[in-house]
Amino acid sequence: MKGVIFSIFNEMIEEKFGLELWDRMIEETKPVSKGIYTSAQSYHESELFSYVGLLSKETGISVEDLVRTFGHFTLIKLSKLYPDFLVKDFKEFLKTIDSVIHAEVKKIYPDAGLPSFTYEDPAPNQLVMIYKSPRKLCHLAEGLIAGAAEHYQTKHKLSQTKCMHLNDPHCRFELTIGE
Amino acid sequence: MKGVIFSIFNEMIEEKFGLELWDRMIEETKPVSKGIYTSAQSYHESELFSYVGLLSKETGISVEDLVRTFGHFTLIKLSKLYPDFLVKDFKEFLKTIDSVIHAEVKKIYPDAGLPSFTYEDPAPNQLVMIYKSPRKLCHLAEGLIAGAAEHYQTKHKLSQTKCMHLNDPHCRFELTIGE
Amino acid sequence: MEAEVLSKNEELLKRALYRERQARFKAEDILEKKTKELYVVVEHLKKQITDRIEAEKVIKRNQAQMIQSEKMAGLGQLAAGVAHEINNPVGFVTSNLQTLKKYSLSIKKMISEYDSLVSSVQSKDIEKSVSFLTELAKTKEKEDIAYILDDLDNLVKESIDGTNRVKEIVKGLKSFARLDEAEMKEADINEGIESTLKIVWNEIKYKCEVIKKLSPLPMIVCFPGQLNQVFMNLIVNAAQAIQEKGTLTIESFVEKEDIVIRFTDTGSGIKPENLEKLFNPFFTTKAVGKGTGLGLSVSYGIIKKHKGDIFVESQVGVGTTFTIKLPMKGAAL
Amino acid sequence: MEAEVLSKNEELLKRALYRERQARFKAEDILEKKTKELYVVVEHLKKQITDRIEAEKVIKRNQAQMIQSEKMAGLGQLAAGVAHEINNPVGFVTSNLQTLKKYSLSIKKMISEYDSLVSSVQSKDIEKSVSFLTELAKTKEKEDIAYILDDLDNLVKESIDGTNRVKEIVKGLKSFARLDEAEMKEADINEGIESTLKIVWNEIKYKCEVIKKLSPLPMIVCFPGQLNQVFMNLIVNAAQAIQEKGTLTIESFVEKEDIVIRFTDTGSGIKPENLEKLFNPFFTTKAVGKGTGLGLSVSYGIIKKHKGDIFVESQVGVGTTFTIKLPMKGAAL
Repeated sequence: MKGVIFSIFNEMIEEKFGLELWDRMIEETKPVSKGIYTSAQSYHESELFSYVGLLSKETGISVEDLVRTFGHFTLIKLSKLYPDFLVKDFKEFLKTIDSVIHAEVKKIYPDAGLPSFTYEDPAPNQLVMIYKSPRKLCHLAEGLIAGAAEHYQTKHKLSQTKCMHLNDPHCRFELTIGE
Repeated sequence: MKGVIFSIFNEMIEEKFGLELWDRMIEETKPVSKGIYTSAQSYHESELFSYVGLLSKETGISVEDLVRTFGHFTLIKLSKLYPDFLVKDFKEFLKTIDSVIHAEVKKIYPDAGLPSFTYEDPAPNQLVMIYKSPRKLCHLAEGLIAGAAEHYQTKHKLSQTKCMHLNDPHCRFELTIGE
Repeated sequence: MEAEVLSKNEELLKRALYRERQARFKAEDILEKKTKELYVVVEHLKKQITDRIEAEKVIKRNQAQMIQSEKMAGLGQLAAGVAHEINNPVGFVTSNLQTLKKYSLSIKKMISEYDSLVSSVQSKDIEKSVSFLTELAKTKEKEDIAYILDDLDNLVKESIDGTNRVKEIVKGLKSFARLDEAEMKEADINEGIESTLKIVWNEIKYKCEVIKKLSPLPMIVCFPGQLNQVFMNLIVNAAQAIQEKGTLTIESFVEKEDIVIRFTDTGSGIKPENLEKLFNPFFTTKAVGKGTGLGLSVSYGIIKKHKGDIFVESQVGVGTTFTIKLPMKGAAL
Repeated sequence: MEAEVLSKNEELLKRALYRERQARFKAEDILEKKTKELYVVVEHLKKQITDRIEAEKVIKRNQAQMIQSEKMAGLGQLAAGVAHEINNPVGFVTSNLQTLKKYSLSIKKMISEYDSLVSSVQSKDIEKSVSFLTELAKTKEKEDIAYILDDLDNLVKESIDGTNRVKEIVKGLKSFARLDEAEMKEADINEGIESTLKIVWNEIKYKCEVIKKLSPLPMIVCFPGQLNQVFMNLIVNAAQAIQEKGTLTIESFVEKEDIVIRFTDTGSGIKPENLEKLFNPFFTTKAVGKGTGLGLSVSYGIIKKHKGDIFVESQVGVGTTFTIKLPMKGAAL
């Protein structure tokens, strides 16, 4: 998993819970990276899962909700780091993730293990996103989508009709965009 | 001037005088960089000169001596970062600076403004290094040479017979190596 | 307590600072390594480019040389072939003419003696006339007039045959010279095969018996000289493929919309792994200097230019068949 | 106070942490930008390489075509030239032979009549013999025997001349065929000039009068066929440079260590700006399709291979002189 995700996670924990918790998370989960993250590298996703597990225990918030929140936070952060990728509207943006954004990431980090998205576009105010990743981080994706919706100040409804956690071959997000 | 020099300077100040002085130096000299240095970039050498000027005032140590000390410190640091460049002996090492080390630096940072060294090799235990740089940092070079001598545990005597600060076209170091 | 808390915070911050600094070092280190690595890649690619540029220069230089040597080889072959073909008939025609020159002398001598006889008869001097007869018979015997008169027609006929053979060769050359023509013409493919055979006959006659099965064909619009060149390549290749003695069967017929020309030899055959490379430029299995490997690729180009097709089937030890299909509707080339 | 100090330390650490993090972001950012930039450079270089590979394929394809067309042009030229040269003598020899065939008949008829006379003389029947004379004189008159006997030698002699001319051409072809020879030989340059002139005569005779000033030369070790090719190029070029009618002077002589051969034409001359490009491969001032511009570069190569030199001097409107110098000490080629 790309270092930038960990770097943002670090920032989120510091911002929302304070440096003490972040320090303790590293102390307690003993990650291989020793909590030293740079976007220049990739790290094992288990480090993130450990942090989130600990955080869930400490806060009583479910792992899914935490991951979703982190996705939301991540998108807002990334939108500041890479404003050029924020194309004209919410739906367009979501459709560029696979073909444009991930393609660009691949140019810089050819070994990046990225999820794949395929799309169905049944109506102007609808979009189906099919998510596949061995990491099964559909809640992160959901949070990212929510973050994007906030960035574009666009209302959306998302229902996940398939989920890899339920042994489906992929996760399926059906979005209705607007009121 | 390459960021790695500033990064090492930062470390030296923290190590030898504490974080407080480093913080104050940035506060007082107001560098364009805001004291944020990475080896990936170059910064104006005037930032270094300002720090050293302030340090001289605070400590009563001459700028020349401070720069020399910094050179010494820098070489020890660099020797840990880039052990491969530390070839078999002191003299050999000095002779590779221009043709090998700076050539390699140029590959990675083609815009690096590096000094030039030319050499005279009058006897096995002697070496003449002719230093040219618009930055006129002969004292830094002297410190670096001293640092290298320490690394190789080699005694040397250095006399500078020409100096750009004395309006010579270059600085000339005449070294006698060994007892 | 307050102090303790603050002190703890300080510890936290120091650890965070340490991590952050290590992360920066890591990022910087990766940057250097990657930059170095890419520097090497870029240098390598640049070298590849300059190497190619060099190689291209060599190709161009070699090109001139190759053209030269191909041209020379072709000219030499043609000149030698023609010289050989003409040499023989011209030789015996000349020799016949030399003989005729002698015969002419003998005949004149004979006739002058006959005329002497005539004079004596005219003067009605029968004794003298009779005595001439002995003389006459002697001369007739000596000059072998009977043989001369018998041989005369043979010589002339043989010589005419000889000059006709030379004329045929000249005709073949003229037809072959149409190679050079840049314009398309109506032409009879069979005629092209025949005239090409004449040109290369000298080169193949010792190795192959040629069996011609040429059906009448409609005229087609084509570059006849270029097609002759294709035929020549295939015929000469076939002869070269034959080790000692063999057969080359040349067929032509109409099939649907196409004229089909087929060259089947009983030569050594082509290995399957070479079969697919056969039409590649510069592919050759011949010894260095024996062929530039252009013949078949050029043939392929010519046939494609005529919107036709050329195929090869071969079995090692059995022989090879080249099949050419040319659309009769000449195609707007 | 203690708390205050600690709090100050905490501030310092926070600022240091902030700077460190910013430095890391900067390093990471530069890494991304540089990686992206290098990605573009690498892609660009890779594209350059694939483009070159494509271009090389095209060059190779064109090469095959160029070789083909050069070869064809050369073969066509030679074939047409030879056909033309041979056609004429063979034509009149054949016609003479046809005449001889008729003469033979007349002569036989005449002789058979003479023989009738002989028979009657033999039987001593003077009356009958005399009466044969009238018959004989009539036949002699009718068959124009006097003319035939007179013409016979002419015809034969003329025919022999004709076949000799063909033989000369064959000899020229054989000499020309040595083009193909890969080995060096002792050769007489003058002989090469003469045989080359024979080959190209048909092409140049209407345009130039050829003045030969060939001094006796020592034999030199060379590739005679290749030198003939050079001579051919220069002679044909000279003829092409002449607009309507002009002169080509060919000189050969020994000068110091070299054999010098000089071709001077009264053609249109070469512009100074073209003069220096003249020996470049593919340089031509001829119309497209008229020449590949290889002749002179190939000639240059051949002369250089012989350790010799070739120069050109020219004046527009006056003419052009090509001078070849070949070292007599054949040089270890």
